[in-house]
Amino acid sequence: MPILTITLFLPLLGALVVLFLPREDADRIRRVTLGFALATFVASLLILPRFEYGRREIQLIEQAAWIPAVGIQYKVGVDGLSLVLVLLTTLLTVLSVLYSFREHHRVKEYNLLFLLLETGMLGVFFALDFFLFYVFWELTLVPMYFLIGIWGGPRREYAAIKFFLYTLVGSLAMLLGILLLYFHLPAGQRTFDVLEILRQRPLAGTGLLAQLAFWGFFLSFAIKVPMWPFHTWLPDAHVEAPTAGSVILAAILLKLGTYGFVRFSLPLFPEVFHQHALLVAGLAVVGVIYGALVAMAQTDLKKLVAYSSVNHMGYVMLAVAAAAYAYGRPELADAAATALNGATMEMLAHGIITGALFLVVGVIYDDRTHTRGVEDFGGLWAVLPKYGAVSITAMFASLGLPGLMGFVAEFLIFVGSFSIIPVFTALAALGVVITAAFFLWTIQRIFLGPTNPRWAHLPDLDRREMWTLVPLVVLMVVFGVYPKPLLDIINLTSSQLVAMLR
Amino acid sequence: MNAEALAFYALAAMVVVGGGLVVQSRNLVHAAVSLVPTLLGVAGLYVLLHAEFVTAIQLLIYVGAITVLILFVILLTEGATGLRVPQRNEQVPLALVVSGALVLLLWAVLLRVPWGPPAGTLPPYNPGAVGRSLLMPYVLAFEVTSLVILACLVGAIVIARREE
Amino acid sequence: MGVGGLLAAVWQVEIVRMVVLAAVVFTFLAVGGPLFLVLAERKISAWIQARVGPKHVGPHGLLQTVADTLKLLYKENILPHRADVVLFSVAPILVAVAALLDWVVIPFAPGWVVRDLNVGVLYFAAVSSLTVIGILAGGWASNNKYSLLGALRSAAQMVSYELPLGFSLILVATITGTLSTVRIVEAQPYPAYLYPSVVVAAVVFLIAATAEANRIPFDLPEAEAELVAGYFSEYTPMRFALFQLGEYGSLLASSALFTTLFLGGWKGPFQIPGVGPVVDGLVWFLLKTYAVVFFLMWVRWTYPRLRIDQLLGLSWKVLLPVSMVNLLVAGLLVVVR
Amino acid sequence: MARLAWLIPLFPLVSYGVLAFRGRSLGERAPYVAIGAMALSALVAWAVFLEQALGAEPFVWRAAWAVGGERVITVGYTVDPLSSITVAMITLVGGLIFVYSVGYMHGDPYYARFFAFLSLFCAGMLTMVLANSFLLMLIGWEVIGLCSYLLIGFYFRRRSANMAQMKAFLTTRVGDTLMLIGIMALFWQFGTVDYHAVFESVRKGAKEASAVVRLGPWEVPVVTLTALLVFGGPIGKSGQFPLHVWLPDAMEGPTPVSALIHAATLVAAGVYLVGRAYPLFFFTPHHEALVWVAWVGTLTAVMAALIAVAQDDIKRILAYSTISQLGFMMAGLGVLGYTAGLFHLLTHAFFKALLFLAAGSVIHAVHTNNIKEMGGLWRCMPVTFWTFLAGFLALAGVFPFAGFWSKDEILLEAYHHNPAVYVLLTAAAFLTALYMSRLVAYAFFGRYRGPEHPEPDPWLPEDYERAGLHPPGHGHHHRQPHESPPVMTVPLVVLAFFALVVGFVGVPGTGPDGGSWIHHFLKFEGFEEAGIHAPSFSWPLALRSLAVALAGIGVAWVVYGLRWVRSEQVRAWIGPLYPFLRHRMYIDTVYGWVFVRGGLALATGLRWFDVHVVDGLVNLVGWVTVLLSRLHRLFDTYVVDGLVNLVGWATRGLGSLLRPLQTGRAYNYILVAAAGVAVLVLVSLWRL
Amino acid sequence: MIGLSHYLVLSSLLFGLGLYGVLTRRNAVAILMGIELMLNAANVNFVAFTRFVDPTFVRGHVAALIVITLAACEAVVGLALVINAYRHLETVNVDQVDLMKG
Repeated sequence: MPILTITLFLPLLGALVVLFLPREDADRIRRVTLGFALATFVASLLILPRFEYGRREIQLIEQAAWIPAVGIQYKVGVDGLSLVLVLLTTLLTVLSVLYSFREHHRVKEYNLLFLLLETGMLGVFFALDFFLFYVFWELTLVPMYFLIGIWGGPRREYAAIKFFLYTLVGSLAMLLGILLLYFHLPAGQRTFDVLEILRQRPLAGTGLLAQLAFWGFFLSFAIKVPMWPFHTWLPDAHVEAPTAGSVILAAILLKLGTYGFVRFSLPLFPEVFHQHALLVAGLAVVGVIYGALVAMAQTDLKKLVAYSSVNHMGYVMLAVAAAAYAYGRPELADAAATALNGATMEMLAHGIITGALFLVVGVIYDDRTHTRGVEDFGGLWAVLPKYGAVSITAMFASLGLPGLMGFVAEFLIFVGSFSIIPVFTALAALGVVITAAFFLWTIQRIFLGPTNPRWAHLPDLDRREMWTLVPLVVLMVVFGVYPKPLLDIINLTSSQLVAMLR
Repeated sequence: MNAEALAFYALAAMVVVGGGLVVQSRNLVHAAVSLVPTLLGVAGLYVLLHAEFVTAIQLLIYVGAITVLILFVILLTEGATGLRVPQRNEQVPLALVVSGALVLLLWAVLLRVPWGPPAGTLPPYNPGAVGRSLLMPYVLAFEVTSLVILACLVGAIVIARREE
Repeated sequence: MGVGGLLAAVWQVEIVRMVVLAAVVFTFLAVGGPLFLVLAERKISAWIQARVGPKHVGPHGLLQTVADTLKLLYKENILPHRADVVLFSVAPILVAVAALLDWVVIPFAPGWVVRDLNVGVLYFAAVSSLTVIGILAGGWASNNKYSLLGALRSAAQMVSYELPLGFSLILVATITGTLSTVRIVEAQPYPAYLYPSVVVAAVVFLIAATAEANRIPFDLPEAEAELVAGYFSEYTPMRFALFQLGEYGSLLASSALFTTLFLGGWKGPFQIPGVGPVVDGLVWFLLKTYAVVFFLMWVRWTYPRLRIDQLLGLSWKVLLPVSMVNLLVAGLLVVVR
Repeated sequence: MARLAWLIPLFPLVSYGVLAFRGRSLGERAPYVAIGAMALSALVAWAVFLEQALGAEPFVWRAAWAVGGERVITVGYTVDPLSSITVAMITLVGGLIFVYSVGYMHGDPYYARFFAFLSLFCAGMLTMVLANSFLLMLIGWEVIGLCSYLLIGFYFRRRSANMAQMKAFLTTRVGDTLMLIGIMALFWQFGTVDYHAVFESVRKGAKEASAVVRLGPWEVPVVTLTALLVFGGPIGKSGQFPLHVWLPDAMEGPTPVSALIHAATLVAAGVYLVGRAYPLFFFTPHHEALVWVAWVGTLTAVMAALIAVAQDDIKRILAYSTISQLGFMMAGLGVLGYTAGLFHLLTHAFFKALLFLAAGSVIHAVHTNNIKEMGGLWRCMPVTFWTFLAGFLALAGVFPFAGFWSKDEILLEAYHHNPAVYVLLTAAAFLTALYMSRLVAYAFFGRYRGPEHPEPDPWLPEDYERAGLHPPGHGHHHRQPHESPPVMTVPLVVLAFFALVVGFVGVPGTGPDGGSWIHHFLKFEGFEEAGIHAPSFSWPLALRSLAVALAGIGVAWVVYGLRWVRSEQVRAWIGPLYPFLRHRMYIDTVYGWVFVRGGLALATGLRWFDVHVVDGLVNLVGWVTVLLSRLHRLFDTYVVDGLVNLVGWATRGLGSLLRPLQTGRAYNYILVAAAGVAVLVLVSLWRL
Repeated sequence: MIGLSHYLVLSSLLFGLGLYGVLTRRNAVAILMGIELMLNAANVNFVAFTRFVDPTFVRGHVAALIVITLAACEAVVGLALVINAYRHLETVNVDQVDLMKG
């Protein structure tokens, strides 16, 4: 039973079904979309029993010839890293679809794009063929562009175009990298198969070419992560994107970049990455500190959360850089593995937490107050106790309060990378303080203090909003308290990667 | 000068004179009617050339149908009454030169071309041969022609029909 | 093959023979026939209308037509004002000649045929179409709008009836496998199974022939009530006589052709004892032809006149499709048998 | 019994769960859930403590929590003398404070939420104490930090409370981060976060020469650096010198909170951690880390004592006194007085909680914190007065009370190991006695002055409606202050009793081998190995410290009680020192400017930088391309287009030349065609 | 004896006449007549060839027949056009029908 292919193409099927539903019947469209999103989620859950927890390499491989002449094939597989991210994707898509039940503007296209986006994202995580990977990578761009472009805020065109072009430029660089790899395979067995390329590592000794390919991949993933100098598209995209859109954008699309680094850059160009590991680590730390500080100075809540994403993704990149730097020194293998575990965990944690944060912002912005200025609120905790509790938990998880998921990830990253790049990690750790500062300041301005008379009569969370937020909070606490099951899966891949790096 | 030569020259004269009338005559009806002797002359030539079937068809279609049709159209489009307008346009001299040159050149070319030995006696004429060859080797031409006829038929009716 | 076959050897002899025969046929038939026919017409019509025809001139009025002709010759040839002289005079000649040329092909008796053209029947159709030009030229030349209208109508009528006529001829040709009239007569009587299509063809031929000859019920062109005398209303006696000659000539020729094609030409049901094959053939041929003529005249004086659109409609919408189908059926029958 | 130790933190956690979700509906009955849970965990705690006291073996339980490559990060709990006695203390004091809070917080709209956070705090504190892995300790550590943040800002309507709670959390957060880095360093060196594993490897490592890390000018051994980093946490949490600024402001929270958190437990966590991780500090090359600890402690003690003298707010004075006492404990630990420091920790918890609760009942009565607006309360609030007096005497270190024994132990250790510290600590003890008696003089003796502007009610009317209560009536505070209800006074009495009794544990001779029982119970194994044996109790030293305390009280009595010397004159003598002390040595303001405003300025600067420079770069690229395209357009229209137009114009010209050819008359064309044919025939003819 | 050349000369003469007619005539119908002449010239050639060059297969006759048929069609359509032109443009003179002037 090709469970992977089913999970991958179920949303697409859903999109097709939605296509045929009449436009006016908004409710039916929403229910069908939710149905398919749930089906995909269940399908992704079904992967778990089939997943052999002992094996480290990529498993459950399903493949079929696509364009044999050029060596392109439809090959999908999953391992610790991608399985976890897939589960995250399907879960968050279900929640976003559930959240966007209140969207009334062009409902059909909206849901259609969402399902398309989900297929794109799943495709990226499943793909084991560079060509397929690239196709899905680009596929995720288009729906997102429309989601921002059509349902976005006032400056949506600018943001959508900037987002699209920026990422596109990056992905072109990546394409260059892929082609370099492809053409360096011995003439006979030219293929886009990722496993094959990973095994042969065609650009191993080729100096300049390897550098070129590495920087090609780096540019594409760095823009996506986003790392420090390439991040300016994120705040605009988030501010203008509709709530559900920015949830997916923050929770999943940013992970494509980091996933790319871990899946492709690390194993493919270990020596080159090792050379530039310190530079990447530097950028990561700047990202952390810079993100936190700029977030502190924000007045728009969504931009604040966007910059917090830059901050968190900085941690992930720190861990990846550490793992890269540990190349060639076996004694640091465990530390590198811990760092990678931390990185993946942070991807998950950030996905869930920032997803919740954006939903939190959406809840007060979309229906209730239509303003995101942090100063405009005050004393909401008294007015909205349930909402207050949920968002404060999410914010505390985001600043890395132990007992919640954020801390686990950060702790692993710090512990792992400290042994490899102590100075950078120490600096990054200081970032935690600044993160705490701006989040607390936000909580204080929004929830505490005298109640702003304008919001005295806001309705608290309704059932639907509870259904979108509570699962995330529960996950934060559960994986915060006892992350072992999750870490076991992730550890498979990290140790596999680290072993490969030796 | 045997009878055949005599007949040929008579018919030739008839054709040429008729043609000249058709081309020259100021009165359109005259031109149309003088077309008849020309065609009859040509029919006669066919008889000399032992092509009875073609003669009959020439008579039936050319003389019987086309000339009648031309006459009809002349009468319908008061071509006949519009005699006041000079029938010839401004490029007469030029036309004369060109057609004259063409005739001379044709003569020169046709006469110089070695057409091969003239056939001896002719086998007894039999219209069936024409019919058979129309339907055997040249059936395609036959079918195409029938198609053209159909098209012209419909076309003419559509064009000429008076819109209600 | 008879006398014609022997003489065919020498080309020139052939022409001489043809000329002699032509002379005989023309003098006898071209003149005698119509004259007699005019009288017969007036006698029959009178008889139908229960009155006595012309009986003062000659025994029982037999010489009436001769008297008329002599009268016509004396009359002065009036030329309408600003009429087109050339055309005005040529037109009647054309019509008369066309009518006479029909007879070249008709076999009176075995061996008695002016020229056994192997495209005989087709030649007949071709020649009969010449008269149209004559009528048109005449109508136009007399510079009178009634005559012009009359000419146009008759031309239209004759043209549209040529088609059904042609088809019935083709039918006969397909059945007998040859166009030459002589061989057609020899091929008769047709095999029994073909009779239905032959009968239909015969009927169509008859209707088309009467229309060709502008006879009632198709004599609209010169319908007295409406268009005075049709295209020859302006014509004075001499040219009028030629037109009459043409008209009755073509009537006689059509009925002669009818007999050759359908009634078995010179073949009688029984051999007339005591006379040679030629005379026998001739007698039967004449009997049949005049029977047909009588039939046509009988039709003329009984049926009312058809309106012009009914007239043309009949041809295009009825006769043509019927004859086409008939031809198809006949073709099939021939092929199948 | 030790096996059930994990129940201790579980009960308060469960009560937090119940209160958090069902709090509102419980209404009045909410506190009983919390008190019940606390009682249960106290029961288990004391059972465990007694079992340990009777010499049970320490019990350790471990479980894998996370995995990194081959290394396993474990969590678990351990029951040994130190943890059991601390747990016992916490549950007891916590329980009493819970009871007290019922009275104090009565009628508060967020009644249930208050007890929920208190229970969560206790759960966190107990987890932190019982933890046997740095990680679990860190989790407990942060949870109590969170609770202190939530509780300080309990009156979230007040702006000052909001600022205080943020300040508290951030300052402790700085400390926590340093500790986190320390733990990271531990993991780097020893590959594990488990206490026993770490201490074993530290003990072994102490033998060889440890690696050295260059830190700018100094050569710092790694182990010391790690220890100091870990010590960063306690500095933040226990309010030691650089990071103490948050504690005085933490008084914004309700008094039971201050009592529980900012006296007994949370602040004690720092000292407890140093105690728990003592091998880490001890096995550094010639105990460098401990010297640092000692000096930080001493410095804090003296500084805090000085500032306390110049404060007027009763809770602020007590806060600074707590900082000072914590300084004492750190100093004690620093001067190899492992048992002394921890003993003082335990005793201090009791009498400081007592003092805070008493102060609470005073405030509850007079609705003001300013001691200058009180006075003469000893008559109308006898129980509060006598219990406060007991606490005061214990704190000052007067003979029979607990403070005397534990403070004396510290001074004894200091005297033996670090005379400079001894001198400073004695001065601090003198100052402690001074400001405490000043407080007692102002608050309880003299005339009742009554507050001009009473504390405004922290809650808005809407909060009351939302909680279904009617806002408290005004005007009841003009009457004479009256004694607090029994539910508040009973815990005071119990605590007073303990303040008296708990000291006897340290009396020499109570322990099995002549020394005090506490020395026998709380001893650090490492000392025997290193040949350090605790000095026996010396009476002359004890008497000297008693004299110092009495001197302090005497001086205060002279200045404030009998007013022989006006306090204004004293203020004149010390001149500029007074405002310096009054404004908390301007430390807060310095931090305010440097960190808060500095941080904000940096942030806004970076935001400007981000928007204009980085984004500017992107937009610049966009702008440049637009410019280029405009240039291109110009070039294109005039040059390229020019050419095209030229071509266009030419064709038109040529076209117009040939136009007449197109006469429209068909026959012209046929003529031309015919001429063409003629030419062709001519050609063919010519070629033939 | 009449040879092929006689016929060729005659037909080209007739063709020239027809061409001249087409080129000079102003009336559309006259032009049609000119075209008929030219076609007849062609037919004469065909039949002459059959007679003199290749009598066995009556190709010339077939060609002549087809040309005649097509001439008929062409005449029909031409005249239909003329009638239509006459009805719309009120004139049949070719030089006045110059809508397609450049």
